[in-house]
Amino acid sequence: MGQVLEVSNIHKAFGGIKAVNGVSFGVNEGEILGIIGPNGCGKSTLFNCILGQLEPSEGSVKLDGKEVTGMRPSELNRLGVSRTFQLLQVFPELSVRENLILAGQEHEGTMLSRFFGRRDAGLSEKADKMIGFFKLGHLVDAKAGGLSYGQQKLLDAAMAFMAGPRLVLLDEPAGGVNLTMLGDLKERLRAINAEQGATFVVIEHNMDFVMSLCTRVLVLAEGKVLAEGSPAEVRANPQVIEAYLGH
Amino acid sequence: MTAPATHGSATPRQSRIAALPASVDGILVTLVLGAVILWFAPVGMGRYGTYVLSLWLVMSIAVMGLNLTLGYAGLKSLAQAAFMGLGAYATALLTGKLGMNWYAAFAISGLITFAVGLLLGFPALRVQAHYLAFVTLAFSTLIWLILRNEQWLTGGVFGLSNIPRPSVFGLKLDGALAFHRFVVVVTFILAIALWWMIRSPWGRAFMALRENPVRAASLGVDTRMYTLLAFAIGSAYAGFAGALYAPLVEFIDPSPFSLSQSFFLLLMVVAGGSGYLLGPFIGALLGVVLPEWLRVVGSLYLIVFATIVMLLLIACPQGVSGLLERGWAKLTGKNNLAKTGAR
Amino acid sequence: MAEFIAYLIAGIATGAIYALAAIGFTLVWQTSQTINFAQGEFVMLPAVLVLLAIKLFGAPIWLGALIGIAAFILIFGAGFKLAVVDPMIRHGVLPLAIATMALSIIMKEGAKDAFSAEAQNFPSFVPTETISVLGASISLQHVAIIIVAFAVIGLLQWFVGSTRLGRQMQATAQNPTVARILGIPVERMVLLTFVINAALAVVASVLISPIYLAKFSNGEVIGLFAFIAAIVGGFNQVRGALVGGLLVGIVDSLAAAYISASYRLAVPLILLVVIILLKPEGLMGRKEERRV
Amino acid sequence: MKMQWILAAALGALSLPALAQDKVKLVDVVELSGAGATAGTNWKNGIDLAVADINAKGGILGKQIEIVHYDTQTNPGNSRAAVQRAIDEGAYAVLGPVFSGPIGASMQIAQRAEIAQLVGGEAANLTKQGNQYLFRTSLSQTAAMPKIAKYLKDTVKAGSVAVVWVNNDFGKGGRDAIIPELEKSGIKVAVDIPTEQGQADFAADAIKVKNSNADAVFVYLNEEESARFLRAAKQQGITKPMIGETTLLGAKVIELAGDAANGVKGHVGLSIDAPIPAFQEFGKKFQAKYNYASDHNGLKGYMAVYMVKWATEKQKKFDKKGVADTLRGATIKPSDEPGILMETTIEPNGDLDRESFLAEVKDGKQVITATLPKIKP
Repeated sequence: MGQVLEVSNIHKAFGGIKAVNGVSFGVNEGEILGIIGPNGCGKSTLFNCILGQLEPSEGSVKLDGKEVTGMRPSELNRLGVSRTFQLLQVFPELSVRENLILAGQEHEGTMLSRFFGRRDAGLSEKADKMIGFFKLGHLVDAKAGGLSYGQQKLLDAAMAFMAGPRLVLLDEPAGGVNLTMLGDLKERLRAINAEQGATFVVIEHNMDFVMSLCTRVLVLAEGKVLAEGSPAEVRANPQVIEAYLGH
Repeated sequence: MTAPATHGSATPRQSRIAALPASVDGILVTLVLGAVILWFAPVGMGRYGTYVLSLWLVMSIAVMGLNLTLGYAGLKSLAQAAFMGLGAYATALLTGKLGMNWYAAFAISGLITFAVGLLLGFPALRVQAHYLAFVTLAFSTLIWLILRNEQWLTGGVFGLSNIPRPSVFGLKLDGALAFHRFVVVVTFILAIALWWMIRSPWGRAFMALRENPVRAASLGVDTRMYTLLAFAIGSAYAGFAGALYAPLVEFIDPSPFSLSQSFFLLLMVVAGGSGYLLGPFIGALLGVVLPEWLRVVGSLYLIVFATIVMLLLIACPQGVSGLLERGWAKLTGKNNLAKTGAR
Repeated sequence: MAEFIAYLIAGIATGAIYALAAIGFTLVWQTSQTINFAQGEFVMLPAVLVLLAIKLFGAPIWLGALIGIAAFILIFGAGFKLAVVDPMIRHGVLPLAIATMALSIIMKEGAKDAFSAEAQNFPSFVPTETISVLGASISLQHVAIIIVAFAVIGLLQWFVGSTRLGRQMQATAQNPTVARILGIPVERMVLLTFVINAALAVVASVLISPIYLAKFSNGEVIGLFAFIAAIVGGFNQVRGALVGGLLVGIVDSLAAAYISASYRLAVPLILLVVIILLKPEGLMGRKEERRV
Repeated sequence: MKMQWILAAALGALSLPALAQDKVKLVDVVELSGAGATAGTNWKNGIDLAVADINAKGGILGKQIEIVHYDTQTNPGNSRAAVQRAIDEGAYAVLGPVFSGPIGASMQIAQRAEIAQLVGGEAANLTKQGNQYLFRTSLSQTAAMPKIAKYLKDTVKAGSVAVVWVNNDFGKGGRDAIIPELEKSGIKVAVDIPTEQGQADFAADAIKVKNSNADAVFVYLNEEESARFLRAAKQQGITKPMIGETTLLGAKVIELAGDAANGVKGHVGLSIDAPIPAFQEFGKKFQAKYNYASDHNGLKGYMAVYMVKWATEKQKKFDKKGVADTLRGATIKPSDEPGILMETTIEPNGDLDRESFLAEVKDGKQVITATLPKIKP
């Protein structure tokens, strides 16, 4: 049980506005860590800094003790770090299966083998399994752009798991998803966590979702860590109540 | 056309890409059949018809390249004709002045345009979206100026003449028909290579680049590599087209490689159907052969041509390929294609 | 010094024309994401239509001008928007851009066939005299171009900034969705920008044709330079288009003078590349949100 | 499959119709769009005028002329297609193109088919490639430039000259031909200014010329650009003599440049203002039919048709190859063929030799001041 991810003292400013102001935390292997906080507290910016989408102004990110700060998203992904986005991010003109194959194809072989090798990079079966796992089996040949919002959300999550990542960062997975689907999603995430031992970091607004899914919760406010602990501890923390209800 | 699968489709929502495993064969069959037909087509057609067919195929190669960069990878390039010029001048100089074998010159033309494409691709990584179009616009004009001004090398405004034609196994290809068949073979090989590439994981990565580069990167797709590759390979196809254009016309000057010609190639991609494998052939047919047919209407032929293109795009912004796909869907009753305005 | 001033004035005069064309260009881009590749032809055509009206109807100059200009604004302002832009607007930037390319061929060839392949004199509203400033000969025509162009641009700025209609138009340009929520008639505002674009083209055409002569092919160069000016200045800013137009005009004039004339065309383009690499959104432009 | 259907249609439409037997078919391949459109349109109109005249008088050896015009779009690839088409259609002779790029791309086709090609190009290199089927319709620049250099030296008495030229094959060819001639005559080139084809704004160039303080300005631009340059030069107050070739002194330039054209001098190869009644009559007919004044390209096109007519009547049969054989080395006199307008000798390499003129623009009219003899009288 070592630390998979170690984030220390991340700062990020946009033209004078400090979005993230010295955040440090660690993620243990197999854990589901929730990050919550009011709007504009810097959650998504933090994610983007960790994942190389943005370059942090200061601070470092370590994966398994190795420095990965400022590494490009594609490289990080191939090291086993996967993510979903807050807004929908599927490839609308590709079919559901193609979306999933794409999510896995860059993890095996070389550029050459990807050119000369099989069209599906040998991933069709795995993709179909993943589709079945996320209950999208009946839509396997449909264009992703034609799916409902909730279905796209599931596809988005499925893509993040396609390559069997060690660490998955989910940015508001529950946003805009209806209740039935939400149950499905939670159940799927738990299953993957249990079966594959994947580690999760989840940003979420939906408190019930976070509290029932996560093993540990981190609270951000104004770019800083406000509190940390088990869901129950956090729920009881007066500072957190202040931050959420105070304004 | 990229006919959607006619069988084995369990779901009503049938997408073009999803139908690939079935339609791939359709495209391959069409390419093979097309090559066979074009091999025999010019018999009894006269040298003019033969020449126009060859010109069509040569332009198709350049359009294919642009279709890769623009249609599949979503990179807007306004320098395709300039790359074609680089290939044409390289081939003309190497074979005409240095007496080099055409095949070597062909390879070198491809390499040069590939390398220049790579170099020019770097700003494309730095700047986004339509700014690549602006950089290539400047590049295109600069190349044209160099071709025109550096007379010691390029013959300047007077051009280069007496460009030799290649030979096959010691057989000279000076005749129109022989050279046409040579062009058919080269075009076929290049089309098959592109067909293969598009259906390989590369093709999927290119399309991912077009639809959502940020998401693609987060899924391990090396967007930098694929962007450069798409642009460089697309440019190399223009170089190959140029390497055939020079011996086909046996004369080159800067005019067919100007900025307006790059625009015209763009027009062919879009009018033919960008992002469809056979789109470039239709686009080049529109751009090269249609004006020749329209000569019957006399001096108004360019207006008629442009009106046809404009009306086509107003009626179907996906070009002829999109129109045919739509027609096919209607014909087979599958008119509930999932429509997205993603591009 | 006298020499430099002469180059400068000549550059500003042509730059003012590029600015007029570039401003229209950015206006229709902002409100409807239309890249109008026929912009140069838009500047070419009004002069030709005026001469055509005079020739066809034997009308006096003022009447011919009125007929030609009215016809142009109607067809290429409102008509263009309704017949070409509207059906294609939902399908992305590229098909529409290609359609305008086809339109430019139609306009060019149409002007050639209906009018003449030859250049024709276009009446000038100022005398072709010169005045001497600090030893440099300055053409009154150039001075008039600069004054009128700036007056028109000032008027436009006033309209956009200080009238209700103008502010509604600006809101539409900046964010059509929000504008619609605010109850602004977005469709009508977009149409208005197309009409303004056509009107600016008319002004540019009338100003420049006495010097350039009226000819079907004049749009090619103007279109390219207007495009460059729009990019240099910032594709999404009216102010940017003004700065870009003037800058490109001056740079072009000075390049012809002090740098190899056969590579004259390269200089504005190198300027363009440098600006794109250093400041991709253009000199005065604001960053456009990246699609994430 | 749809592709096959399309291909079948494509192939069918590219096959050519059988040609009519009772007519003689001439094909004009010329720049009707693109950069060469203005020159090409004049050329085309000149040809149409000649064809109408000839047909009205019974045609060539009793056969009516059928004329077809194909646009090159000023593009080599298209020019080659068009000339190939002309030959496949059984053209008796090919007229055009006018620009040397399109000529260069198509001349081998006519040569291989052994058909006479009468072109409007003036660039020096065209006739240096040993093509036996290529014929000019005007003086080559190599013939015209020595006359101008001599004029600059003896008449204008210029010690230095500013050279302004258009950067296309016509202008570059002329510039490359005049510079050595100037050097030979001991005249300094004060400034050497290339301008763009179709350039509209000549202010910067005029300022540059003015600052060079040359004794004279040699202007080698196409007609419209000449007019724009003259206007810009006048605005900059340039008072030095403007010397040029046919394209600087044409009626079109005078019409467009107005006052600014007054005082311009130079050498004229073909001109509707030449002191020869046949030229002036052509000018009137052209004006009446097309409602504008022809430039020298109109004259060239007109004469091209008559060169074909003369050769055919000379050989008394319709022999394609014979046209070229007959034309080569021939001298055509207006007394034999009035349509040739003035005595013309065709050199074995396809160059022409003719009388030419020195002219000057006075009060908005071109005035011929001297007639220069043929190079080999």
